[in-house]
Amino acid sequence: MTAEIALTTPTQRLSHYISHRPVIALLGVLTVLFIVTGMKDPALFTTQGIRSTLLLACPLAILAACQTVCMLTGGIDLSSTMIANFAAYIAANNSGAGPVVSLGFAFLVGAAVGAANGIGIGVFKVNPLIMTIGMSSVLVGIVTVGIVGDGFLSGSTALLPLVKTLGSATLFGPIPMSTIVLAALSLLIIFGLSRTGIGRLIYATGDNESAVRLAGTRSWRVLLVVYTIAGLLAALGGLMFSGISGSVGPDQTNSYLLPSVAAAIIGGTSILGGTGGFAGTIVGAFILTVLNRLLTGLETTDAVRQIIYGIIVLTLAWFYVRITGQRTD
Amino acid sequence: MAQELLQATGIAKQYGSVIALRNANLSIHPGESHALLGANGAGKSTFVKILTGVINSSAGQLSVDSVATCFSSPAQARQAGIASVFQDPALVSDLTVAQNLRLTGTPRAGFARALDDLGITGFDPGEQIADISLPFLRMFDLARALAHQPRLLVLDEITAALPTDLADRVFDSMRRHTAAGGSVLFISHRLEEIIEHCGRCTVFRDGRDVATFVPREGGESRIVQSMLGDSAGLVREEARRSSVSFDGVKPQLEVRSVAAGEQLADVSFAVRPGEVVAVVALEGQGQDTLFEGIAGAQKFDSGEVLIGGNPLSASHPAKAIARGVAFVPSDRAHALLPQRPISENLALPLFRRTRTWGPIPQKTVSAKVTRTVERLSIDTRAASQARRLSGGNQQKLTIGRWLTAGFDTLLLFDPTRGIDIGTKHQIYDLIRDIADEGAAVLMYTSELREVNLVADRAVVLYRGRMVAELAADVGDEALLSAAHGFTNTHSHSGKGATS
Amino acid sequence: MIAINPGVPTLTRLRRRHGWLAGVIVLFVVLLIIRASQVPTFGGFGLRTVFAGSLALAFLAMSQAIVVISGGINMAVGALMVFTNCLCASLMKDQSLPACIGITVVGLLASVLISTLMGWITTVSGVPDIVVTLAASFIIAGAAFLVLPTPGGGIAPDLQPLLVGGFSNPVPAIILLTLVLAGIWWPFKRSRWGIATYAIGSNRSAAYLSGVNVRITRIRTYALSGLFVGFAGVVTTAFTGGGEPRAAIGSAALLTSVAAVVLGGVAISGGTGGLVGPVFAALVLGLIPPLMLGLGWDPNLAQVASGVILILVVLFGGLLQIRRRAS
Amino acid sequence: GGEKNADSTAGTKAGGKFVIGVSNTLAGNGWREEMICAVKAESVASGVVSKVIAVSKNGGPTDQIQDLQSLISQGVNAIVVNPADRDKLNPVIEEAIAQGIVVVAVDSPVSAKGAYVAVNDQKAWGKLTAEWLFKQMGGTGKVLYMRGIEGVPADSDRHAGVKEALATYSGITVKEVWTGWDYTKAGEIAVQELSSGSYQGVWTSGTDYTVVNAIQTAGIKPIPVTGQETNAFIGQLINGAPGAVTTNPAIIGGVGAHVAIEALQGKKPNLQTILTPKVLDATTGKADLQAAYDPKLDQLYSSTFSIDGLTTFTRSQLTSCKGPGE
Ligand SMILES: Nc1ncnc2c1ncn2[C@@H]1O[C@H](COP(=O)(O)OP(=O)(O)OP(=O)(O)O)[C@@H](O)[C@H]1O
Ligand SMILES: Nc1ncnc2c1ncn2[C@@H]1O[C@H](COP(=O)(O)OP(=O)(O)OP(=O)(O)O)[C@@H](O)[C@H]1O
Ligand SMILES: [Mg+2]
Ligand SMILES: [Mg+2]
Repeated sequence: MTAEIALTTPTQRLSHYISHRPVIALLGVLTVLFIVTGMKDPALFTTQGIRSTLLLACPLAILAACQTVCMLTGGIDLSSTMIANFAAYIAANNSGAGPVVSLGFAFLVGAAVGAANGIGIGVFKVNPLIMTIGMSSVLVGIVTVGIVGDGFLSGSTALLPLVKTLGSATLFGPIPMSTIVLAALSLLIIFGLSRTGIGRLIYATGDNESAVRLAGTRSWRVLLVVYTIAGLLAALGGLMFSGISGSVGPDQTNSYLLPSVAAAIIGGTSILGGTGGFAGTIVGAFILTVLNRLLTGLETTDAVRQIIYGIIVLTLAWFYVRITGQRTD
Repeated sequence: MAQELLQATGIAKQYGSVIALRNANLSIHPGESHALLGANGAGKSTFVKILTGVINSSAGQLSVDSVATCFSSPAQARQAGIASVFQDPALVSDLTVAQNLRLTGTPRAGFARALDDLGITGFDPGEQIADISLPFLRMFDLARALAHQPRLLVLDEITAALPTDLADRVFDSMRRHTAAGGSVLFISHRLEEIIEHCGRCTVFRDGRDVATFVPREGGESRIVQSMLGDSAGLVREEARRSSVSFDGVKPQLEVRSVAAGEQLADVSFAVRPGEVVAVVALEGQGQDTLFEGIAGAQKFDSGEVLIGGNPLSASHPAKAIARGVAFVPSDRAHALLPQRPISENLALPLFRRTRTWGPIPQKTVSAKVTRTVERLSIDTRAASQARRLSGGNQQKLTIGRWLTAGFDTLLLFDPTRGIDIGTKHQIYDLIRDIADEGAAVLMYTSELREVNLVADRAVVLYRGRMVAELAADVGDEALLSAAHGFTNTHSHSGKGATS
Repeated sequence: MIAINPGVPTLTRLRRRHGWLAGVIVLFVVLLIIRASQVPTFGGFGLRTVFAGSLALAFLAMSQAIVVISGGINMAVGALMVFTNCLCASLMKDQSLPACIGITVVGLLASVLISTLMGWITTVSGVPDIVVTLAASFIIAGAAFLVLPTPGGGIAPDLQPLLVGGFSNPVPAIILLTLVLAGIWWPFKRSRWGIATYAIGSNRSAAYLSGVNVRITRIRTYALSGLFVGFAGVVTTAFTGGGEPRAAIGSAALLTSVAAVVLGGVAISGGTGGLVGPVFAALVLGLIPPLMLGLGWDPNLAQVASGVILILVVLFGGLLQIRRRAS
Repeated sequence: GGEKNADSTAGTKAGGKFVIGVSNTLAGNGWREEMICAVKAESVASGVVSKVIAVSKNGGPTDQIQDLQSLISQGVNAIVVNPADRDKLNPVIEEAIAQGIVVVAVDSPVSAKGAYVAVNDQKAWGKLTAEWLFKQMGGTGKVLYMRGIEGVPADSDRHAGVKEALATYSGITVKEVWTGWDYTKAGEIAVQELSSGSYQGVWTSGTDYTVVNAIQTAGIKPIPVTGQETNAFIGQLINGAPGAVTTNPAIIGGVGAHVAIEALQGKKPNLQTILTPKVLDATTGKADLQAAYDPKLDQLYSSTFSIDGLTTFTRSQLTSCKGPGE
């Protein structure tokens, strides 16, 4: 007999329903949050309000995408924000050389660092946490050394007009350009995860690496691809973030690291791998953005904001464990 | 009659969808050594774990000295005088012997004395467990249990990993223990041990106790009888064999004198297209190494494997799979994607080549998957997550995966372990069909009946060597005694009794 | 009678068990000598710079190490250090020496309490500890701001030298480290509790079969981790004479703690290593920036160095594994 | 043992020349980088400095205490420090002075005895800037008050000035946010705030041009923004963005070096050197702004190139950003 049949009480049925479609529950949460925030701060319902929400959610969602793909394989990328900063600097430094070169370099750096992570984790079986923590430390050093004095990053900090446009310009009405980038990316990722071979293998690797191996896949290749993609996403996130303010900073996205992981967890992606998806992560990113705005409106301090962040992440993680019954101990 | 030391009635245990124990009853007198027998998956270890407070039962009643009890931890059971040596080692490998003793609060003097009684010298409390060979670890485990001077000593397949000389020391200590008025619950797949050293035995089958008697009187045949049972009534039991003869057919899979460490030495045999060859062996006779070696999941030290006549040097399963060799491992947990849907589990091998990492041809893939689901009649009610499936359906996934992907050689390791009788017969038919379609099948089974039911030939391993090559229909007793190393009877080939 | 196959020779055993530790200590000494040779006068001042400067990170490394040994990871050590620092600083402002000593105890207790709570939540919720501690690190960092909204606070001037020593006096720092190691860690390591901690890190099911209460042991580990974090916070207060609620400090410290643990010879998979290794590793990591300065390089390269060291150390372990699998 | 140390320094080894250490806790911040360039430029111009050791590491007082200790052990003759805290550094600074090292705090003051201080009058800076802004707003409305780093003296002094201005303008309300003097972060915060609340003006502690960008990004109609002579910001003002520059020259570092060198040479400079800021906006100071703006320079450049009597370096020495022997 199967679990399905065992589902008798309404709560069980509900929890089972949600455990399979967290996105729907999350959309509910988002809607409620949006309305509550709007009642507190009606400007949210204006074109401006919606636009700014979309605008600010974009970089977070992209960095969260980077965490999502890694977490699906049972890993994590704590170097993502430093990759983002690094790439943004590279792009700015070369902005003189035109979009192709400048963006080319930026994404090349992202991919290279990501691939390095992937080789460490996939081939040498370095624990993802350690690998990416180490990498982030390396990047912090490189970037700081690069920008001080006449370091190799001390060139122009002027932003590429294209990046500025994508990051901050309006497409029409409340829709900023960045939303199009995010939308396109989302379709790509969601398709990639659900409808391609590598997508299947990403979930499979996170679920049971030995099964993947016994089925004839060299799982290090999967991890290499995943962390390279993560690097590219991080680079994109850094660029989009710079676009908002039209500038670059050595630690510009660092405050997004924990929120990006949080967005993925809220979105129902398990840090142990194997379950979740990007759709949930996007909603998670929007929830955090609207929440941020609510708290901004409430004139709370950063302190309170952080505390509420933490509590929400913890509660939701606990909630998922309860409904999916996948304890770890 | 004398008051029972231990009385277990109606013990049942369910793991999610798997039923490990249905209704187990057992009673142990003071001062007796009592054997617990049963095929793999019969529920022996589960019973032991309940008895010693490792897990708690779903139903049933335990009483010690006819006082109802229920242990919530091994420590508690130990205080109540029940100490056990578990099937899987319970010594922490990163710690030293002394530290492991501290964990269980075992008096070091008592431990040393116990080791001394077992006739083992030169033990060093500072030695790290990781540095001690498995046989001695089992002895340490035993000595630790004895050091607590338990009233009931539980030994779950302690002899499986022991050479004869050490095994004998175990029996001596059992004798001493019972002589001193203590009792022993002894689990083993080696029947001769049980006949020789146990006063009574209880046989489990499919989670139930089916018989309790004196092994010396019953003898091997009675034991085997009740272990195997007569499931004839349940399903038709006609044996299927290949109709064609294999004379002159080139082998599809050929193993030439492969060896690996302690586990395997000089094993050679061949499997021809359309043939099903069964490997018969007791627990831990090297069969796991043999299968994993052929499948490329681990390396042989020497010898070679040929596929269709060409040598296969498989450093990674991918290499073997690319040569059409499919492997279904013993432990489902290694092959299953527990959180993924049935469809993804069945389609997994389709994406092993990097060139298939792009968009999935939905139509063809789902067609293949559907075909497999129908052919294996997999229960799709819980299609969303494999971990929600029953053990039998999970097993179907790990086999069906290869039907979806295609293969020429199929390695099945105990494909019916812990599955209900109905599913078992579906799998038998499947194996035969696969063979009839021209694949070569090599299967290990711990259920002797299956040899006669599905195989054409049987290859018997004992202590890592190939001791006999028998026709599948020589009968369970013959197979069993061969598996116990008695190779004087029924041995066709000259390979017998080399060890 | 049969004798057990001649086990590992004592020398090999010593090398295997303490080789790494010895290596880290030698590395530290060598770097120290190099540093001494770089500067015109290297006396008490230089030594104090090294020991007092890395003291907090040494304690943080200990707090991380104990959790890693038990098979977990604690992403909140940095934030918790900042919190304890801010709590002490805000309470100690303009207080007498005795009062400050009392507050020190309060700070330690608070840290232990919070850490224990994290451990409890981890065990009852079944949420992976990395998630719990990650979320907790948000909350704790926020709480730090609440107890000390702006950098400041204070500490009794005569308590500072007691904990971290005045300039040119490295002794107190060294004594404090030794005291905590000898007074808390070594007894614990030898106790049944300590062994249980290693056991659950090495093999949870075997530990459970041996009668270890895994939940309690995990919670206890977090409590001890909290105690060490508390020391880190107190020491920071004494070193700067105040508190600073910047979350960035916490996250930077977290990275260093993990680096120190790995470099200190604690396997990230748990069950092995000790706390002395991480302590010396922390001192080594603290020595790198001034060394770079001495070489005329940008001290920021130290970040790169410690990152590379961290990766290489683990990568080396990975290579060994692959080697073993091959053979 | 100050004398002994002063003799055995790397400086004396290099033929009677001096070694100057610089400690900065905001790496990669354009303004701070130029400050360090100014130290190098002034050292070159003076001709008596053999080496400038700059430690520019992101962090707070804790990190800076260690940097200062390293510089002391390194045997420098003078330290130019941009302090992360007014009081926390005193013990180590006083220890340095005891060892015979000249210490000059630039940009922000320290309260250590015997330390030289070369700063812009930050309190006046805050007051002037706020008064200009509040006047523009007609004395009523809500101001987005974007401060720097909590606890850094420059920030708290400016805050004191702003509070004085607020006392006289009762119609003004402020929403306080912290930028960490990070241009990018300031821009992002501004987008958040400006698109959620309604503001009539923005007071920045120097993170100016990204806020003007943010106003465009948020798509609201322009409101006055105050800042300092950041090249890009000046450009924006010239191109018609409402706002004002209040001078806060980054070459204060050079001034600090000047003071340090004089002290080392035994000329007794004043303990306190304080610059008075002046406000330039598109109407009153158009000419000055146009003079200061240089589209070829990096957008973060702080466009003041010399201060009479306090700096001796040339513009090219500054922009080349090379210390002696580099
Ligand atoms: N943790 C578990 N989760 C799910 N199923 C389990 C678990 N442990 C045991 N089982 C199942 O319970 C059944 C009985 O297992 P058990 O280990 O008691 O058999 P056994 O008689 O000890 O077999 P063996 O002789 O191979 O040791 C098997 O079908 C096994 O697959
Ligand atoms: N029929 C065959 N005979 C001998 N060797 C083969 C055969 N088919 C594949 N191989 C070898 O087995 C290995 C795996 O081959 P396969 O076609 O599976 O490639 P893969 O590694 O699985 O996927 P990809 O190479 O596309 O990433 C390769 O080294 C290949 O050369
Ligand atoms: Mg068993
Ligand atoms: Mg290939």
